[in-house]
Amino acid sequence: MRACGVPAPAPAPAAPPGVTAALVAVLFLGLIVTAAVAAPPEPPSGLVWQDVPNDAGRAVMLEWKPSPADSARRVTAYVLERATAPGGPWTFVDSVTADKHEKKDQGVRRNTEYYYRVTASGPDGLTPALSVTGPVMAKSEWFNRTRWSVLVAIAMFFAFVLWFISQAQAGKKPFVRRIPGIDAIEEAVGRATEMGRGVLFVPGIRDINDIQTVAGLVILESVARLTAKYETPITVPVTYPIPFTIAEEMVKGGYLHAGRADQYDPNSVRFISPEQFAYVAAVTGIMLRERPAAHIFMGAFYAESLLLAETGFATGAIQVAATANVHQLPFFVVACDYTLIGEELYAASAYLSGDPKLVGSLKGGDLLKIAAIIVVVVGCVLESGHIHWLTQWMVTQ
Amino acid sequence: MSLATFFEKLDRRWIFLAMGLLVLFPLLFPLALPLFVSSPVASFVKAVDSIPDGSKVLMSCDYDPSGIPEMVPMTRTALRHLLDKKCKVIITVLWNGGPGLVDKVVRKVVDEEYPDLKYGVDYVNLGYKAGDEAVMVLMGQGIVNAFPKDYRGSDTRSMPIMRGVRDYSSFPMLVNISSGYPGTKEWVQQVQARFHLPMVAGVTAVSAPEFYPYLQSGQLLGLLGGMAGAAEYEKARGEKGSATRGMDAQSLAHFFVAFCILLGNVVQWTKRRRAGA
Amino acid sequence: MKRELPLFLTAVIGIFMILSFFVPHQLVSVPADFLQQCAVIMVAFGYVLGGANVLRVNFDGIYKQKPGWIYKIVLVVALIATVVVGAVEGPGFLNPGTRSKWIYDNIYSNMSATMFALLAFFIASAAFRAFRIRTAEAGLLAVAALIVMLGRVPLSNALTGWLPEWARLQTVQEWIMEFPQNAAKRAILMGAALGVMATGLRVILGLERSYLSGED
Amino acid sequence: MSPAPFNTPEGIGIWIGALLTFCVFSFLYKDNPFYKLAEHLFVGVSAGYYIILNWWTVIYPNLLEPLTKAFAGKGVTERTGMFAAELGDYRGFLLFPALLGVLLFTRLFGRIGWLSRWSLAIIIGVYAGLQTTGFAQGDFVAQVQASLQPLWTGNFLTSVSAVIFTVGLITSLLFFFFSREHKGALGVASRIGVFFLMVGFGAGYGYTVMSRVSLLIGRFQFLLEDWLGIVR
Repeated sequence: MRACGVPAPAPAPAAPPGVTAALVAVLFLGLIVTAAVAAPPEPPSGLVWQDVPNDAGRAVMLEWKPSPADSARRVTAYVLERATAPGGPWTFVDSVTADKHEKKDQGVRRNTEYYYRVTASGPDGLTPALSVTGPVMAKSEWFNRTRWSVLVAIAMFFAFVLWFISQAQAGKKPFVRRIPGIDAIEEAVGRATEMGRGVLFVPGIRDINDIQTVAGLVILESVARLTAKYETPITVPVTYPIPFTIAEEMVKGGYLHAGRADQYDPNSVRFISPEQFAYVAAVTGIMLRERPAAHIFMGAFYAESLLLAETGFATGAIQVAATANVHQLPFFVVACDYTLIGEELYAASAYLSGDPKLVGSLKGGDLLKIAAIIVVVVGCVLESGHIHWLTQWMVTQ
Repeated sequence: MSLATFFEKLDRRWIFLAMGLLVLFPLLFPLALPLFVSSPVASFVKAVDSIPDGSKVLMSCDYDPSGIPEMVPMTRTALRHLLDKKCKVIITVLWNGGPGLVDKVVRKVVDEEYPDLKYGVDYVNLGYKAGDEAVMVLMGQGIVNAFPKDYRGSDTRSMPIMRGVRDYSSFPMLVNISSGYPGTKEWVQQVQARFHLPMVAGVTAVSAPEFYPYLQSGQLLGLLGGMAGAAEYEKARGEKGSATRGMDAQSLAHFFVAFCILLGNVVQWTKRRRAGA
Repeated sequence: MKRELPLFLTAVIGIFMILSFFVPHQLVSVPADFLQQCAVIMVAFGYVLGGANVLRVNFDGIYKQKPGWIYKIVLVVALIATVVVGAVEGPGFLNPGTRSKWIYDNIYSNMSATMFALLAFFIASAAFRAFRIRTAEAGLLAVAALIVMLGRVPLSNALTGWLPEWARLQTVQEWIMEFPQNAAKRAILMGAALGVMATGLRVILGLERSYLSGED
Repeated sequence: MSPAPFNTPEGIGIWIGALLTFCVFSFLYKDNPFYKLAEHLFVGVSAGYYIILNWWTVIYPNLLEPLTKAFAGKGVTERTGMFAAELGDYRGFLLFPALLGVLLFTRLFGRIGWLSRWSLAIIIGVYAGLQTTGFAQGDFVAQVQASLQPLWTGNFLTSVSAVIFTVGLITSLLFFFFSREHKGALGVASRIGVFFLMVGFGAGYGYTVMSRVSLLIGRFQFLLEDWLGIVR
């Protein structure tokens, strides 16, 4: 805290010991009595200022020591005034109740000089300020120092992801474990083939801007390869136009990969409607009429997940579901034979497609999770030993 | 036909009927079961009480008519809580479907219970703005820059209540009532830490569990979860609103769903054991 | 040229917005503020485009007499009526007493509220018909669901009110919400955050081309 | 309290609202023309309402009015000049979002649809930047920071709860770890993680039931109080 400006004259009465102590006490009593009656409260002292850090130079923090009269309840408020010259015209900034001894003035313009003074006002009137503080200047800063931890997290994450993407593009495919959900999908398609019935694939109800829909459509390509190989009919009802066109490309690509381009049925991918309940009515209609033996739900689902899973369960079909919408997972977990939980949807799409950017993001995320676990373990140990610097460092303002 | 197959063949429309009756009955003949205020609701009340009386408070109501039964009681009780503290309330609505509903609720509370308050002096409804996170950060550099006009189409810069309101630093707290995107999560991510604005939130029950981590970390100072949270808030404020009246029906409905889960599984076990035997 | 420049523009703006989080200086914060004002305006245009798209798709449906085209006529008439009435009534079109407010209060508001009310019925039938406890995980989910579901409503106090404080359904439910559930949800939050950050990075580097579909 | 009257606009409105409510409830019995009619009416009204709402509350006050003032050289602050912009008062520069907003409509006409990519580029760039920093701070760093808690507080119960919380957090995170097979210690950890996740989903299920039932309660309250006026 920098303190500069005109020093306030502080009276220092000499006090010889013993005899005069009683006199001083009487005088002091008299003072209190008279002060209580007439004199306005003494002014506060030691006004210091500090440019509020991490901002665009728009605020200054001012602090002062309370006036001696404050403890005697004779001060109701401190009035803060500002001027652009030491003696210049004073403009009112704000008044603060007696118990507070600091004020953040947020109306300053950056890089301009100001002078401040604070006066104590009470029931007996207002005392002119003794000390004037200035020149005060608020500066704009280039970096918010409290956000270091966020910068480190983002920089680390971007570095990991980019490194893994370049690894994957250079042919050295990073290892991604085969999650059991993928076996469940293959088993479901296999069962549908044995029973000679079709497969229903629902890529979620959102448009292409939701990354869950993108992941669902990537998985659709691999499922289409399986249905092509097993010559099992596949039905893909879709809600929005763009996912509809991409779903068609995915199913065609699947049949192409399996070497059965001729078997591709153009109306296996059907555009239904973006309206949630109209879409659900149509899909449950397909479940009940065409009775596919396997239902695969991969993508963004909301309140309608309950209706789809329940009707599907009633038809006895084997159901595999995946969504990153946490509030819908409970319904899928209890109603479906297998459910990929949250991020497993992205892991499945990365594993099946081997796409460098998907695998890179996944592996980068893994490393940052390990980093987070280490920080939590170290942090908890430090906190248990009442050492708080790590916790403080991570607090962002 | 054994009991198990009877239940299995049961047409689900009977279950619909049972649920309908169980919800309708307590609305006609209230059971008035006692409520207990849980800790997230108690911290919500404590946080709003800590707002200095007479200060200007930002209240963002981000929901639409699909959230009426949970969000409207919270909005009413929170608004009364702030107006009793002589706070000046500035309302924003970031959901497309919300402005008409929020204005009706606010107008009804103020006209019937605080007739002496003047619009534009003691409270203002800034209405809707598109842009979700973008408009939240835009308000960080100037509330009137983001909302040049209010809900009623009049200019906000000339309103007495908006004098002295620059950006989030003008508010001691944000009271956010929201039922999805954009809502509490976006306010916490874009505004709470970045603009140092303490925050309390009232949310729908389906999204409440997701916000407990924010409550534990202190990003939220208080949380109302669904109709139960609204009813407990009404009880803490000594009111008896639509949320409290609905809680009896919640009790019966919840026990009925629990009964369905158990019955469904008992039917399943008996069928499997008979098939196995 | 049609694809590379927009991708480059996205990269520049994305990096600039990340920068504006860390740099309070006005040379960064004022342009960022302007970009946010542009985003607000363009998202509003996006909604108007969405409405126009609904109009076009349904006109097409009526013109080609697709199944259920009669309902599409109702849709188109309702859309145009709402827009015309709102345009006539000016900026204060949602003030009390206007026709737009009447449409909003009675048609839009009621329908929007009722649409989701159906789910209460389906949740009960799904609980009965599709809530199968076949694995240990589903069993644990069921136990937690029952405790939280019953502990959250007043009837639980009537049932377990006689037990000591710590054993009551309400307190057990609060402990579950505050510790095990909180830990799981926090892990999911952090995982989702990494997913969004990865998508943000891919968008900024122009690797995410999904929004560029359509003719080249 | 009497049922809603027939003569006042509000009364008629409530009767129509009740009628539409029953049309939607008819979906419970089976999908039928009444439900389809009500649903298409709803989609039409909401699409129209979104258009006119975004026009009067965003495009008009945030774009058109400042632009017309800017052409006259005026703006919010007393400085004159069409491009004399400063924070929050962008005057002539608003031509830029105006043009890009209009370009969005080229998506309706297939051939020149690619022009809309410029608007999409900016929208996606702004939101990618905002969400990346928002999630990084609010949902990652702040969550890790809040998980740093003493594992041994004075009281036994809070210490056990803190240990359970930390173990739950770490094992749930390890469940979403895809770079190594889940065998051995990692396998055990991820199995424990699944149990914590299942408790989380159970709590989610319980709360979702309350939300869905609340909506039904809200509808019955509308029918009983506003429409029939039986209960008050």
